[in-house]
Amino acid sequence: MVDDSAIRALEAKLVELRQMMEAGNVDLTEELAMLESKLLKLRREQYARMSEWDRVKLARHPERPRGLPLVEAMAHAFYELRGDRMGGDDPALRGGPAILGDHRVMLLFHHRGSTPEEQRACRHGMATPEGYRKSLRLMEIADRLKLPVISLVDTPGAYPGVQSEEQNIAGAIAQSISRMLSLNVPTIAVILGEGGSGGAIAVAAADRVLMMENATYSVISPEGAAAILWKDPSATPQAAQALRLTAPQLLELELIDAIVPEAIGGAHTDPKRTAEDLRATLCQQLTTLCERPLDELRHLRYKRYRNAGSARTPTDPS
Amino acid sequence: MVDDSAIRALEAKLVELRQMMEAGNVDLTEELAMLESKLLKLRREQYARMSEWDRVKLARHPERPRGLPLVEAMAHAFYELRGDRMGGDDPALRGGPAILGDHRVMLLFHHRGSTPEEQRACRHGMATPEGYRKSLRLMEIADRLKLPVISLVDTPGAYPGVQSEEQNIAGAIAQSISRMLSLNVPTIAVILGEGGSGGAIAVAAADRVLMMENATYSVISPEGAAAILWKDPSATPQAAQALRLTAPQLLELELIDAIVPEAIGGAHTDPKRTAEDLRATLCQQLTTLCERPLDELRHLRYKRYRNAGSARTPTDPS
Amino acid sequence: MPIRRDSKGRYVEVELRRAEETLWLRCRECGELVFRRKLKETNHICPRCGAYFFLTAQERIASLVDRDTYAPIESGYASDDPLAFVDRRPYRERLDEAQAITGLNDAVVVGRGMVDGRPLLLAVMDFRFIGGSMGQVVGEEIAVALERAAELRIPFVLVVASGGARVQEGAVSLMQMAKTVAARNLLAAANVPFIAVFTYPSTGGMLASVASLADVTIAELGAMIGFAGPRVIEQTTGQRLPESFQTATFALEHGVVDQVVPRESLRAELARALLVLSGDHNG
Amino acid sequence: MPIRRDSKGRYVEVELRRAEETLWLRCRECGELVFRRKLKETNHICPRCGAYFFLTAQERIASLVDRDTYAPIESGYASDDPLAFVDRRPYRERLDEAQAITGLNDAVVVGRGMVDGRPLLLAVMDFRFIGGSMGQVVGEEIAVALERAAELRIPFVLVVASGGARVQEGAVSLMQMAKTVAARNLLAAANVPFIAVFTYPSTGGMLASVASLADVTIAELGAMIGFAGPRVIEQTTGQRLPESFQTATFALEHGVVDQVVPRESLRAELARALLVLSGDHNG
Ligand SMILES: [Zn+2]
Ligand SMILES: [Zn+2]
Repeated sequence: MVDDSAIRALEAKLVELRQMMEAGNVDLTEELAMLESKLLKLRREQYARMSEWDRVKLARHPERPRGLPLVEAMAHAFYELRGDRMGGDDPALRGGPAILGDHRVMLLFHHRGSTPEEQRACRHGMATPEGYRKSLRLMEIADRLKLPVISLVDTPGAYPGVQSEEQNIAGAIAQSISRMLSLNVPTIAVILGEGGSGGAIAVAAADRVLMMENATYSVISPEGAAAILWKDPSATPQAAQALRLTAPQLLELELIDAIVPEAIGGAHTDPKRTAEDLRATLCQQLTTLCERPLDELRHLRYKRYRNAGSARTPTDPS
Repeated sequence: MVDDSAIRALEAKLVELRQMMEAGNVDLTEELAMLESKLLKLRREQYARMSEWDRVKLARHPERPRGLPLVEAMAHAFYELRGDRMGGDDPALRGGPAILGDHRVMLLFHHRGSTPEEQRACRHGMATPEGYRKSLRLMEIADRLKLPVISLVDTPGAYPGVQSEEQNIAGAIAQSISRMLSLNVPTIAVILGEGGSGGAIAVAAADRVLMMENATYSVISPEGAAAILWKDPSATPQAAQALRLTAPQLLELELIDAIVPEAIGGAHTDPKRTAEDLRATLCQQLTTLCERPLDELRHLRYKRYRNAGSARTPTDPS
Repeated sequence: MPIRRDSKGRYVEVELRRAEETLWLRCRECGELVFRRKLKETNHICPRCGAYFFLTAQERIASLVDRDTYAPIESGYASDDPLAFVDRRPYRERLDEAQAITGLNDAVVVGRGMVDGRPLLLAVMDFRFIGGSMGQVVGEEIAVALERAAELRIPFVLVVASGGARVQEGAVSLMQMAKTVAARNLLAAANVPFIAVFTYPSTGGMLASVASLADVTIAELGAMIGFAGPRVIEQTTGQRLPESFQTATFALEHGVVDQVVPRESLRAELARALLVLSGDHNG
Repeated sequence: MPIRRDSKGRYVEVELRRAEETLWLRCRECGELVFRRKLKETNHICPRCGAYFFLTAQERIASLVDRDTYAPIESGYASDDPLAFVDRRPYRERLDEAQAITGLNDAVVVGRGMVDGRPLLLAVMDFRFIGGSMGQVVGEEIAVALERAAELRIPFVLVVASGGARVQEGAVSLMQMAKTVAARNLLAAANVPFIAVFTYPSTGGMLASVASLADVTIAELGAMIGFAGPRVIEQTTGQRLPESFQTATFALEHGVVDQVVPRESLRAELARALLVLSGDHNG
């Protein structure tokens, strides 16, 4: 993370002054207000100075609001559906119908787990073919029951394992993208933490793609890019920069639609507000999307992905 | 099989007389013609006297035309598609696009294998979830490419195994029935040999259901029924009779549409004719079905299965 | 069939019994004699050992549906005995006996009701009626219920307690798989939710047709869920079956059901699912 | 990447080479120096040891399509370098070099042609161009080809030779997965057949998008077919990989491809598939 010794020192000072005041000796109201404003300024500055690699670390922050706890904080009701109906259930990619404000929706979300055992079971949010086939099943239900689909993307990528290959993970991802694009309901994807490669786009080919302010979205991890292109693990921060994987950069590239602001310091500093803000944003987007005729929605969706990241100028092939 | 000692004796006599005539000693043309006509009569009589259990044995006859060899004899071109795209391929349930006369179709068929090794690999025609998920994939392609679906049903039933249960064979069968009923193309099923229970209906819920003259179609095998209901394996022929599993009986029950005649003695006595007759019958049915508007076809299909085997008279529940 | 068990949720087989006539029931698990009226209060769970008693369709309905909201839908059909089937006994006799014992026309009861104030179309099977097997009447009743749910646009809930197809109706019973699936496709096309509840047992042709096509599947703890009978599998394959084979937990692990719940939570679980699914009637 | 092998069908890596300038090529498998023109006759199979030489897109097209029937469709797009990406070298330089070596604007060549008298829309990848990776131009060209095939209602054939996504285009390359899948959905909605041919290698983002959605998939013997690289899998999981891992045979056994054929049979195989699939132009 960014060097925050100055901030930490100021925070300690604040605690000290508050204790003095509570002890009743002196009125330090003015001094406290000044210090607090100073602290906020420092935080803002530091936050603005964050490198791409700092963002990656924030996106991966162990306390970042995500997965099931975020869903439970955000939804009024959530009924989890499990299993691909073909042999397994993946705890790393979850979902089910839910109520969000006034909207009934189908939620899909990656889950990384809190305890070490849970994290192992969820493979830190790397989903398997079972996960993507479950999400396919849930999309099918959403289409049938006219539930808009909302996906919360937070994965280092699809799980690379022998069994994943045996069960055709590539095909499962392709089917998931295809079905999401053909849904007869509005769709919203939120890149919540890490949006890692095929494992992310599998559930992110939506009508609206939002990104949390400190989320990242990339075709490869900075570590992977450093290893492959730089042949040097120490080039990871440099790779993070080159990949243009932050929300502002992706907005500039017109690959996402909007950024959901986080609390100063990152979403984990205020999980409650994160859940509330995200719910409010989603409900607002849903209201807008649900007003659109379905034909128009599907037409715009096709155009969006047909044109996404296109080369702008035809040049003569040499 | 039926007692055919009289027939065998007559056959031997015929061979003898032919040899004599070929040796050039005498003209036996008249005698030969009489004997041949007598033999035919005997065969007809015996064929007509067959019990239900005899039919079961004919349906299971090791030389009965079926599976890949029948398809190759019947189709002008056949391109086999393999795999469920999820982890496996089942050699017991196969299929692919084919050309049948003037019609392009999607074929689905059970395959039992000829050699002992192949029979083991095909589990004697008992398909697994992988097989039914492949057939689902092929139906999807058929729907997309507007190929009528023709299934040749010949299975003792779906494979009962631990892995079948782990991979949700019940769900795979249910999905297969459901997709077949919702297809936007005409569908024909032919009960070719054994039509065994859920494993058969999975690919037999068609617009037209034909049965080979000596095929059987039942919810349980006679052996199974004898074991469960009679608690006595020797009751098997009796169970075969009680189950009303022959083509004429099922036609009478209005569960099938037509019977495809076989050569006297059974389809295996003339495999070439079997293939030709079946192709001709299918092409004729296809021509009729393809003339119908799709809406009408789907409406009739719903009505057909909605009313299949219904109780005829409402009675007061006591 | 041998009952394999989840660690909790043990079903005990009880004798076929007439719905209203026995005052006391003996728990086959612990031997306790339990007063029938008492069982209603405990969700038909043995107060001494916690074993699950089999529920009649009516008992199941009463345990799930809001008081005084249930209205039966009666088709009035009874089996034709389409094959005039006779094994060691005529099927006709078995039907008469089952009808006499259960007071039902066949193995399923269909009606409307509310759960937590949300309306639903309900089809509940009764295992006492020839093992809850699916013949022409079960197929017909479930199809009627699905069509009614599609028409009224209210969720359909199927409570499964079925050994599979009605063997005595031969290929006629096989057709019920296609019939119920056709009716379910109609419901799906009408965008109406479908919830299946799997109890002991949920097997064979019932599982391989309409029951597996529910949007949401909830297993009661102790349910048996599978296509083929354990004995058939052992005989055909020579495989030894895993300890938890075809239990509710096994089904959950293999992606076949969404939730496994103890009997006492089933009603609340259903209410939770209906809350998020039944939009039109959302409070 | 290490080449895992089917028992037959060994690919040999050859140096990046300009399409028309080398007269002799050395087989890395057996050391034989082979006259280029000779290779054309042998389907680019080493006449001495049977190893498969990598094919350029043009060579692949020539090996599949009826003589004089091929007409290129040129989009004229070249990569924008949307991220202005620089690792140890600027991406711009890599692009210029690849364009100079291959004479192509990017890693795919699109055109119309006939196979055995049946028309098809063809997109063939060229592994020499930055490992056949999919960036904005590959995505665009494949989408154009799919749209054209949908419009003309003639079958689409994609010959894959791709290491995956174009890393240097970051999330832009990721979007190509959605783009090509969207265009494939359009083709599917137009009821037009789609055949994919997997060669060495068919991996990563290309496999996890449009390529996996073909109606028919044919693997060339010796192909490598998989999502994640073997090294990544070993490092992430610590698993030892099976000997046949990600080979064409492995893909066949796991239900991922319909057929595996040696290179010399590929054209006939394609003709066989087109015969049954392309009804409108059926002889
Ligand atoms: Zn007890
Ligand atoms: Zn060589």
